[in-house]
Amino acid sequence: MEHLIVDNLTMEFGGLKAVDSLSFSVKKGEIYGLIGPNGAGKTTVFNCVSRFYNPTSGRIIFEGKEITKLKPHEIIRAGISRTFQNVELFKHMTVLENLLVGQVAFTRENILSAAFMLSSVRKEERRIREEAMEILKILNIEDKAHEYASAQPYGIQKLVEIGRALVSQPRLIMLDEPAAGMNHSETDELAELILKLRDELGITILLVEHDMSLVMNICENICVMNFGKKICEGIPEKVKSDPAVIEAYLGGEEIA
Amino acid sequence: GNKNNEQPSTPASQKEQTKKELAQGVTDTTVKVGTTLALTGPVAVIGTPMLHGMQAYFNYINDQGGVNGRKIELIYKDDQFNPAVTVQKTQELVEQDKVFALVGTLGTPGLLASMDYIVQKGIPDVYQGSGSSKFAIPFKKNYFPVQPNYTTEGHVLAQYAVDNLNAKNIVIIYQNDEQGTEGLNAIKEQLEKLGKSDLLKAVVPFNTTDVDFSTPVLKAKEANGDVVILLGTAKPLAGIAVKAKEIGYKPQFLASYVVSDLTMFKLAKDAWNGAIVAGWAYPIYGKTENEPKVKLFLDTIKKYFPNETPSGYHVAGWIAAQTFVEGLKRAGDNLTWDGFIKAMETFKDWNDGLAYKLTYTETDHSPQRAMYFMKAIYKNENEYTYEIITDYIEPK
Amino acid sequence: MLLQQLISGFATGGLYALAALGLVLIYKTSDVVNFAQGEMAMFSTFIAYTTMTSYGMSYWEAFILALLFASVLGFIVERFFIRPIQNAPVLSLLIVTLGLMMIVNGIAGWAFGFETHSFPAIVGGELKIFGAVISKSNLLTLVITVFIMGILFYMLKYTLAGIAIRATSENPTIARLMGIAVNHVYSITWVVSSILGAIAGMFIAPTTFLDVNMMSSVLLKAFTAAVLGGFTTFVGPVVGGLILGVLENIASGYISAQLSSTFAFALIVIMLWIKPTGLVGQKVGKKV
Amino acid sequence: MNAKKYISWIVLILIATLIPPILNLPGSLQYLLDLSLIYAIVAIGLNLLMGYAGQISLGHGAFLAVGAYTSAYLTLTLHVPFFIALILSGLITGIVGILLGLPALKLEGNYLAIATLGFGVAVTQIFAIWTSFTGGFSGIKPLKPELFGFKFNSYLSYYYIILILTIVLVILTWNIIRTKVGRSLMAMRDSEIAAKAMGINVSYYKTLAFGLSAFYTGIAGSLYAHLLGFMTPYDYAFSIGMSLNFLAMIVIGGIGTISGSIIGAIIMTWLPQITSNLPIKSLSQIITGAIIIAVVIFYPNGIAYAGARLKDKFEKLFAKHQEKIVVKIEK
Amino acid sequence: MLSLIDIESSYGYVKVLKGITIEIKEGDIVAILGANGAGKTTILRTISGLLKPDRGKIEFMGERIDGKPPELIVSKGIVQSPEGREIFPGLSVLENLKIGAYTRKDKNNISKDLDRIYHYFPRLRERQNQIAGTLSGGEQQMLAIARALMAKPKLLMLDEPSLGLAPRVVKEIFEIIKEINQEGVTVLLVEQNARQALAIANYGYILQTGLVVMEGKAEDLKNNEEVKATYLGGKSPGSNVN
Ligand SMILES: Nc1ncnc2c1ncn2[C@@H]1O[C@H](COP(=O)(O)OP(=O)(O)OP(=O)(O)O)[C@@H](O)[C@H]1O
Ligand SMILES: Nc1ncnc2c1ncn2[C@@H]1O[C@H](COP(=O)(O)OP(=O)(O)OP(=O)(O)O)[C@@H](O)[C@H]1O
Ligand SMILES: CC(C)C[C@H](N)C(=O)O
Ligand SMILES: [Mg+2]
Ligand SMILES: [Mg+2]
Repeated sequence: MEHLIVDNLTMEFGGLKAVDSLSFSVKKGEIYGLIGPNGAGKTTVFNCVSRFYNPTSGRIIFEGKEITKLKPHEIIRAGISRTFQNVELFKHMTVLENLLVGQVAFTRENILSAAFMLSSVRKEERRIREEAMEILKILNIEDKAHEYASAQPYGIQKLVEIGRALVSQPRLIMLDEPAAGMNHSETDELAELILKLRDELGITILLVEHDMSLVMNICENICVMNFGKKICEGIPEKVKSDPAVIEAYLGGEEIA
Repeated sequence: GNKNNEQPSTPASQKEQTKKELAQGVTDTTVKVGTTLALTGPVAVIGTPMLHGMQAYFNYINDQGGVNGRKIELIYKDDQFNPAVTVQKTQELVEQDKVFALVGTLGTPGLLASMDYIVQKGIPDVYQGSGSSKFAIPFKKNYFPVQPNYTTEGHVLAQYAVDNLNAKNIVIIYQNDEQGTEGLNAIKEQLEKLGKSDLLKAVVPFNTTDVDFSTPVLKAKEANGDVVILLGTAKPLAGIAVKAKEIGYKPQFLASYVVSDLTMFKLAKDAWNGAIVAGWAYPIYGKTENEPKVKLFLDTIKKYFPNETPSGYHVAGWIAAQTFVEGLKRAGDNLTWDGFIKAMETFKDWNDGLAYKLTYTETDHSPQRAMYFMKAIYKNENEYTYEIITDYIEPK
Repeated sequence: MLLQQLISGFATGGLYALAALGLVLIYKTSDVVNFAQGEMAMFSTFIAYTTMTSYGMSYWEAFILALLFASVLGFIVERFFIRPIQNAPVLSLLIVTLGLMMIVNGIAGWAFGFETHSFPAIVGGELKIFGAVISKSNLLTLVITVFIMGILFYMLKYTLAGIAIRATSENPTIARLMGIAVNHVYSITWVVSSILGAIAGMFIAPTTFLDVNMMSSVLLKAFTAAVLGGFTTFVGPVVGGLILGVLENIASGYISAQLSSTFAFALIVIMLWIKPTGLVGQKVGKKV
Repeated sequence: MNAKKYISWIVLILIATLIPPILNLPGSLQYLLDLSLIYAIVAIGLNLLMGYAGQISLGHGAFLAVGAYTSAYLTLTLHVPFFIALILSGLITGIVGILLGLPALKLEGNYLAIATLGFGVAVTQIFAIWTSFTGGFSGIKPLKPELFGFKFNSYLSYYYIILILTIVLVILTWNIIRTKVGRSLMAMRDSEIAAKAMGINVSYYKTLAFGLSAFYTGIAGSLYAHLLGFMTPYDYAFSIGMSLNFLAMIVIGGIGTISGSIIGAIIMTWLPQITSNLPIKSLSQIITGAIIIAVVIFYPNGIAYAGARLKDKFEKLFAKHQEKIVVKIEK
Repeated sequence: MLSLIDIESSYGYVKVLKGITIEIKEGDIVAILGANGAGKTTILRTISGLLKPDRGKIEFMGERIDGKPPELIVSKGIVQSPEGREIFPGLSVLENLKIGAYTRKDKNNISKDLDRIYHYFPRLRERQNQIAGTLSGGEQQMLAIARALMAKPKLLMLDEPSLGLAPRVVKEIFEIIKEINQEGVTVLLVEQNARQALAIANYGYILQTGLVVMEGKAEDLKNNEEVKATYLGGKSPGSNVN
């Protein structure tokens, strides 16, 4: 079953075609890799799906519904959540508060009920706090809950971003270079985490990453982009040995 | 003798029985008076010289031993032209500093904001540096306004333009604030009364924050104004005169008493030459310069504030102080609020000071209504003066 | 009448623009809108005035002296008031300049009094253009403004020092890692913009007259002009200043004099709505 | 909010309630106290907008004017009872705030500052000529409030109205900022992009922030009108200068803190008045300016953080000590 | 060439470096490895002068530099490519590169070096007039490294240069580092990609929560079991790539 379909997507900046008639699709419950050289257009694809960019042409379909016309803040309610390549945390908020923001679209409290702290609000607050703490536990950073997000080392910030994306209980999560800045053992833990998200929570994962050990290990299917176009698609084995991919992206003999 | 005793804050009428007692702020050797004015911010331009005018006169009196052996102590508070502060400072003066009277306060909005309080307290309030007519009407027992209000002035200006200048096309350029709008309405009112409303060809407002005055000048010119009445403060009016000269437009300017001092010459230079300006206080320029009461003023200012050019605002402060001192003299030892008010109400065409013929009765504290006109004569940067061209005129 | 209003609008706009250039220069390096800019300009202008009237100096001697004074003032302000809190939030810096404004204004009132004075123009007289009149002094202001704008524009865009200034404003920490002595950069920009302010003050004073409050409304207009044109360029304030000057005149001439600023601002908001970063400003879209 | 914080707030409220009658403050000081609490309400509103939502406003003086004149008009012309007029003033000002929030959807930083500045100028200009509503330059005299026949004539009795309102508004604010709305505002402030990705409708929250902030200021405006009892359109409290003053309040008090708003309002209201009785005329202005600068230099994040900083220093001393031990063991 | 002796540094009251001693010989490539938050970046910031050490001393070519301002330290020839693509987003690519050469005295050679940089990173030449903030993440990273190279430093400090770069470019980057080193530039390298780092380094330090827990020749570290397990990725799940 196709969960996300990117159909003939094109995104131009001035004269530059950052994404060029790109099509691919992700199945439900799949871990799908999107790789390619720097500047190939991967982040741009993410930005189109999460609606920060208005694609020049093409369609994006999620769970059978076209989402190309939605507003950025409506995407999370559609069931898609994401992280950012250059960490975008809420700097002056604690780690826990960062996670709570991920719940904003799903809580029913409004300004009046909150101002008067109705018991429904209190109950809801307690619930989302517990849920967020659960997630921090899964990420193994619950001890950081009350520290400021900006004071965390890069790797932890990346985890917090994942946590924030998770609290909205997305059905598809898009991770933009989650392993950047992590060493091997940390990357391994991340791999386990991603697998767990898929296996235990049933979340579909769209992954952009330059760490080939991670990509090749956990992705079922991979799409390789270059200059905005798809140059290869398939299972890791296929991609890894594709001469075009080696030439444009992996470069020579040894990988990773 | 009585010491500086607590004055219960009851309305003035209830203080009959305290006749022999002294009101707050009075001892055998001193009388404390208070004032609020803007000493910082944009209106400090007016507040500072006005305060200095008062200080000069009180210093002069104190140097002579004071009034009945009492020296006058002036407590001033900077209200920054902010009514919320005026209200607070006024109370501070009345309740903490326990002044005997308020003298020479400045700034229409602040004075109106504190008016209810002052009326309720009953403390004497001599001279309000404001052209609003609200201090006199309706009647308030403890208020003694001195300078003519803008309504009176407007009437006189209109009449003068029609009768003496034979205006064909009158244009009013007015400052968009309390002063300008009250004056404007008064001029319109008087023209109507004279049956000459058709002479008024245009009314053009400007804002105090304006930098460029070409629009009002051009509009006046477009309306073919031969007499242009200017209502506002010195800086913008000078700007208007300069602009008019620049574009070669030479109407007869007729300006409010607010700019009746030499500042205009310093700013507008020859562009001010020939302008006619209203005055209400005794003229201090030209022929009168050597008259004793003018000389006293000029010399005293020079003595205490040698770096300042005596201006209309100094005159205003001087008059405020003079008027108060005269009341004090007349009250003698009967220095209760009531006693002072009674003394003030004996003024009848009092003309010894720089104010013209002040009269207060038991039922009417309206300031004097007569004004005169003078003409600006500018020869060069160092030689300029006003020449008095009319007697005091009262509006019909 | 319309032509005269346009011309006068340009003349006034030139004053706004000149006052705005220094504002923009500081903003470009330290992200601070210097509220004290106008007061510093006023103070320097008073120095010129006092040396002329009390010490009998010539216009040019006084002019130079005022510029010298301005550079010292700019240096002191940066060194002792701005630098200690370089790393504070921008809003805090803004408030420091607000405090400075009060201090400089207060000292000026104390030192120079509150009287209004006339201030001589470099050149006297008027010029006629198709029947409309512009004072030579105002025309000269326009020329000087455009000239200074050109220099600043060139400096910042094309010289290494200019690039260093921009780099400092984007990220002072990283700029230091590139070997840029950011403190010098700050000092220099404050000195230069204080000098620009003094020049503006001495060109504006003949029109608005000189007193301790001469700059308060001019500075507000200058700020508006800079924003209208685009706060991030030097062409912006000039374009914005001229438009604002004309807009005000047209609004007060043909719509309502009482509401002239209201209409001028309404139009500005509409223009900004269409182009949110000012008419000639550009925005660097944040990329994620 | 932890227990310690609760207790300190309660102690504060007690002090605020009891001090005036115990000290038997003279009228002028009681009045200043009233005024500073009114400004504190504005500061809380402004802080919600600037400190929490990250949107600048130089138009709060104008909001104060809208609230003040609305209340005056409702009570004087339409004879609406004060307490209803108070709420309505807040609501109507809030609606005006939402309108001003619209430009904020597209503008930021200085550009937004100018839009709000323009609003400030426009409101006073419009009010000056809209005499049927405002009385123009002749001014208007709002009456002292009345409830069940009791007239709040004295500054002390009026103080309690203001105090209760302040407390209520502080509680509401506190509730708002620590729940969904507050988090959304802060998220939007820290990263608009991430906020959008997390499903926050940024346009909605920006306008909401303006509306909310204006609501507070409208309430304060109503209180101001009836405290002063007289106003004209060019009243300083409605001016750009005052808007800047409000800004200074929240910055020296502490951006993004409720207590800071109150501290800042009190300092900025009392300081110039305390220093104004000094002999040299502009000295008070110079001192006020200097103190503002000193506060910012010593507490760049505002006085509300002063306590936190002291604690920091203490902990640093302590921490150093601790670290050394650790290092020794490890070596 | 550079030595850190018993350096302690902190942020606020949090002590991050707890007595670091590091020695870098002229002409070497020295690698610092360590987990997230170990303090690697903090070491570089301390050397650059952005952080003043609480204790200890830093000597560069026989001269004490601790406590000196960053701009002075840079002018002595220590240049850093900071972590996390800290380019000047509003400047163009070319302007960023020019700023890199800000302290250089030999302005005449700059255009030659620019050519060389463009040769290393052809993408930057293509985009030289693009506003740097709109570059892709990897392109920004290349720019950050290129900018540091433009300074022609004596000691080049790279903070995670491979971050976010495509595998092929990573290889190229390490080639470039080697090449530059052979031209006489000493390199201090902070890397998560420990395998690559140790492949080109002569010497390495392993950092743990602010302390050096191990140091030695790169060869030795590569073969150390502990290092292998943590930093070289001994046991990826279902590893079939390594
Ligand atoms: N807003 C923009 N304006 C101009 N060019 C842009 C913009 N955003 C992206 N680009 C360009 O589009 C291309 C694709 O960028 P994108 O960020 O999608 O690359 P990427 O595949 O994510 O690369 P990396 O692996 O380096 O992160 C790049 O060359 C970039 O310079
Ligand atoms: N600005 C800061 N304020 C407070 N603490 C900080 C700050 N920067 C870093 N830290 C803390 O200092 C410690 C060391 O950080 P540092 O950035 O040096 O680590 P690192 O080894 O470079 O990690 P990474 O591999 O994630 O880049 C971390 O615990 C971090 O939380
Ligand atoms: C003192 C007076 C001459 C001042 C003037 N009437 C004014 O209110 O502005
Ligand atoms: Mg990317
Ligand atoms: Mg690091």
